[in-house]
Amino acid sequence: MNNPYLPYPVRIAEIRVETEDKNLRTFKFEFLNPGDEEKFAYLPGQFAELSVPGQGEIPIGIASSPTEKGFVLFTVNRVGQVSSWMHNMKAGDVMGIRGPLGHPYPLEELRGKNVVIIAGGFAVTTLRSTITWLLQPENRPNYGKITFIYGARSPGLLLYKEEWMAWEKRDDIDVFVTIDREVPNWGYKVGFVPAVTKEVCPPPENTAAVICGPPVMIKFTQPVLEEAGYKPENIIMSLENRMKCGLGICGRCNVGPEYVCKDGPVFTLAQLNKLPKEY
Amino acid sequence: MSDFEPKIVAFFCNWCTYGAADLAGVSRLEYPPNFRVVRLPCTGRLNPKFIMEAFKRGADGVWVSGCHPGDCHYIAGNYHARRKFILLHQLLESIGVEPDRLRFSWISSAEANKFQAIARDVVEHVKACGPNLAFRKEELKLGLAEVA
Amino acid sequence: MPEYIAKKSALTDFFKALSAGRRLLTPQGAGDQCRLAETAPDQVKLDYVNTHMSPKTLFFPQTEKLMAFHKDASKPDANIYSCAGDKAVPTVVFGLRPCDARGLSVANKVFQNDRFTDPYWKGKFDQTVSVGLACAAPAPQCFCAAMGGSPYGLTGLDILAFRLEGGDLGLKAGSEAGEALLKDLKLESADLAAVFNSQQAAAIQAQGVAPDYRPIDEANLMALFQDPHWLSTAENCLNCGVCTFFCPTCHCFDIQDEQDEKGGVRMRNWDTCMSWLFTVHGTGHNPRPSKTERVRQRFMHKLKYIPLKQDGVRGCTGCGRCVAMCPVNIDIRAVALKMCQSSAPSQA
Amino acid sequence: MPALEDVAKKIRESAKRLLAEGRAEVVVGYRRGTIPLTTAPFFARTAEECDQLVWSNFARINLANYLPGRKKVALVAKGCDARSAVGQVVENQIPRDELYVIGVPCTGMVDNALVAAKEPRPIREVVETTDDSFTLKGEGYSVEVRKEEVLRRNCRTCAHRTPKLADELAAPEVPGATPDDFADIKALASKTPAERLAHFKDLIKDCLRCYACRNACPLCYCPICFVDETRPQWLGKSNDPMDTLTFHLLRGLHCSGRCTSCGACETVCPVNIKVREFNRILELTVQKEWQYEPGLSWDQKPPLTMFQTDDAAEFIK
Repeated sequence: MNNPYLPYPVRIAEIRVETEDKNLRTFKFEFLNPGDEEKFAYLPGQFAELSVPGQGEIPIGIASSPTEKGFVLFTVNRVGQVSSWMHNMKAGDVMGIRGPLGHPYPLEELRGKNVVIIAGGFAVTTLRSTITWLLQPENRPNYGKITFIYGARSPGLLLYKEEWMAWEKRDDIDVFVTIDREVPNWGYKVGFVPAVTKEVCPPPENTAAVICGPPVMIKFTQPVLEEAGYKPENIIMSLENRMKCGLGICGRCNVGPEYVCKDGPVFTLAQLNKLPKEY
Repeated sequence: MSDFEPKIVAFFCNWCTYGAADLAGVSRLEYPPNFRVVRLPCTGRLNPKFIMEAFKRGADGVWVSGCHPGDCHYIAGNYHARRKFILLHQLLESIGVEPDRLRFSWISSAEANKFQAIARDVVEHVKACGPNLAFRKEELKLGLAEVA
Repeated sequence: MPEYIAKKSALTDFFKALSAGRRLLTPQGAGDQCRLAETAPDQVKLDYVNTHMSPKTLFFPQTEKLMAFHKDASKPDANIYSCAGDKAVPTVVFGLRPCDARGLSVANKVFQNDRFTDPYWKGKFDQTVSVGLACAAPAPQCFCAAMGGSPYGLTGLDILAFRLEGGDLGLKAGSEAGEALLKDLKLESADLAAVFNSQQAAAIQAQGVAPDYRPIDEANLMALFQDPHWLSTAENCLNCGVCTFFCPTCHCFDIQDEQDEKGGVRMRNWDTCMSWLFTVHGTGHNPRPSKTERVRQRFMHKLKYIPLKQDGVRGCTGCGRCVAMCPVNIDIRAVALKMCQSSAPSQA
Repeated sequence: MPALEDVAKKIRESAKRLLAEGRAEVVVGYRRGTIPLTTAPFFARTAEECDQLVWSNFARINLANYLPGRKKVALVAKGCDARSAVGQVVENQIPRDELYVIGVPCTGMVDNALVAAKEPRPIREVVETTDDSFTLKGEGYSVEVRKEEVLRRNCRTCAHRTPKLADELAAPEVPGATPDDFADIKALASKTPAERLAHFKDLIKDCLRCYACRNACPLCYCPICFVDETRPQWLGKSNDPMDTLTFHLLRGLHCSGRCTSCGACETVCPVNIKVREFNRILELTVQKEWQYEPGLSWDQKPPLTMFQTDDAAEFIK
């Protein structure tokens, strides 16, 4: 019987320090067993449990896109026991990943629409996956205008610099990267994400917004979008809660009757408006 | 049990016993190597859960040593510690931990000879108790056939 | 389907046949020592109230190993988890109370949900034949009928036994597997429908007038959630979690790794929504920071969230354990009534 | 033998008066339970709510547990509970002037396990009018039980049944019982260490680690209990006997010199573990070493917050 608790063994192929405070590292994993990569078939927005033997598991959004073959990427913030342990691991070490878990962003339903993607801080991980996926030649024609708004406190806290700099050069995506306060030699925007959103977000007609960020950013960006005329059905968010099983069984991540792990983590604002704010 | 070499976790105050161990070493006073030393700023820092953790993870003995009463670097740390030790000592003895598994001593940084003597004594007594099989966590049952 | 009779004089033979090729578990011991234990066919008791703990322990023990790894670096699979769960043993459990059987069927839909199947639960669940014993006389804390069940209910059971005058056991199938098994046992068949129905009616009546909790089913989720009564409902709660540990439908668990020099195991242990630690984020943010939210979570889960997810079936089966065990007498019946009032249209 | 209803009347009168005078904003007392043999902690904030306050032979929970952090609170307290409340004032969990103690001299509370042992038939109703006996009723039976036969262990040896430091008493003073002689604890010395360890492991073998004992204890008010600490995590969460034993030992140590033997921990234990065994070992030591009993004065310092330069500890060489 398929055991959804059992992680696929993976080898750390590469570790990249993402931020200047060194609290975020991106882990590139390669599957040890042939066939596991195919079994781990995922879509942008899904997450996985990263498993360190003897230490435990942590639920982390998948940062790579399924169109990137041969590896999967996860960006891990140093917070607790497992993530701190992972920050001391090296390329070549063996651990496990379990998933994919949760539902992806509803990219199928967004076909034909404009998409505005709003990210704050290190919550950009699954949005990196989304943009990478959208920009694939086989996918890009299926979508309208794509706008990417990404903010962090300072330049050193922005993830995936190479990627977003490359996206910026393209003409099939509008990229707006912002930091909270002006610093010398900063060639991009300055200001909080809600303010930048107000300034650059496209009209709501035939457009959906995907937001991922810290609670305070979401709290102030959501009204901006609603004022701009976005309907709650077209505002898509990804929630986080403490999780263990990831399978909708162990009981802790529920928001009302919905389990963030199994029924989420992706919800529309319309769905969330009907649920308790227990996240 | 003659070849049984106990594992003993030693909690030493930085200002006295830890120095005494150092001095004993420098003075080439031989003492048994069965200790894993945890250096504390003061025995007052010793939370009983540290001792429990040592036993839980399979230590055969625990040795706590600090400054003589009145000599605390922090004036009263070891006086407070002493009251804790009185209770802990009584509690563990009452619930059935062999008294020889848990040792307390006062050794100043000058007392290298006392350190050597007590270190030998602690090991001897823990050896006499034999391995700690009862006051520790159960061994994990992996259930993997290939692991002996 | 006809019913069957196991004669008083041949009960031992019945239990012997029932447990052929399986271990037989039945309630043994009295009062708070009453628990499911392996039983010889001639030692089955019929005069107990109910087991102290709920029978979820059968499929979901308090601590359960999920997988293990070794640290022998000379082997290629060092530090890689592999499945090491205990093998499920073919079992027949006799003497489940209908409330508990119904509870197991609720939990079963969580462990085998719309997306995932828990192999540890399923392994044991599938290997077990569930035989219930109907409750002719309810205990003081019983309220299964009020929660939509019956002391003679068949939900979650392969077979339900009920006592007949003179000491014989009436047997009624609750599932196809149960029906097949009863046929195999070559018992005398009989039409006991009338006896069954009158016994059931008397047993339900003995529980007293059942309050009507349907307003909760009809109420708006957020109206129930936001009602101010939760503050006073939770005020005396100790947040101990006894209710959750004893509940037949509570299924929450924690996953923990432990290791030593040779290897490590990943296990799951019962957890409780009453615990502060249950929901706290790595950042320190806690979506359910005080006991008020945690108490609300438990009752909303039982009486609103589970019904929403399981076609109206409540997560409380009226076994009464939490009522009997709560140190501060938080009575789910009283809480349910408060929820009914909070959902009244005048206040919604 | 004061009638329970008379005591309840006094409690209600006091509660109403304190609320009316503004001396208290909430009165923490007991109400009737929804099932036999129980009461429930109850928080009265209006005169109307005060009418639900009762006194009973089943008022076991120590309500001082609800004090930390509260303001303007009146507490219905037995001897042991009042001592816990005093301890909380001493330990700065509640300022003295925010607390008003309605003391109830107590002749002990009932151990339901002993009742169940005496009367295994289902009990549908309990009738209690006085504090020395009560009547159990069930299907076709009615039996009277004398309370002293089913008292909790801690109540049988309670020397401080009258809450002497209460602001007022709701019933006449009662004499204390003969104090605990700790005979069983002292007798442990005649057993071998292996026998003692086996005894204590057996004692806690059914422990579910629900921590009801901790949560019911008025001494356990740490914002984060050591069992919930995660970095490092001091206790495994499985049912390993050593983890369970560690919990009970450390809980005992944390309560040493502060425990008033209110018995709340044993009362709430869902599997009837005599968890006070660990506390009693330490209680005996505290009494022997430092002649200290907690909760008997407003300005007494707990023994573990102080020391004597000549504290005797022969075992430290």
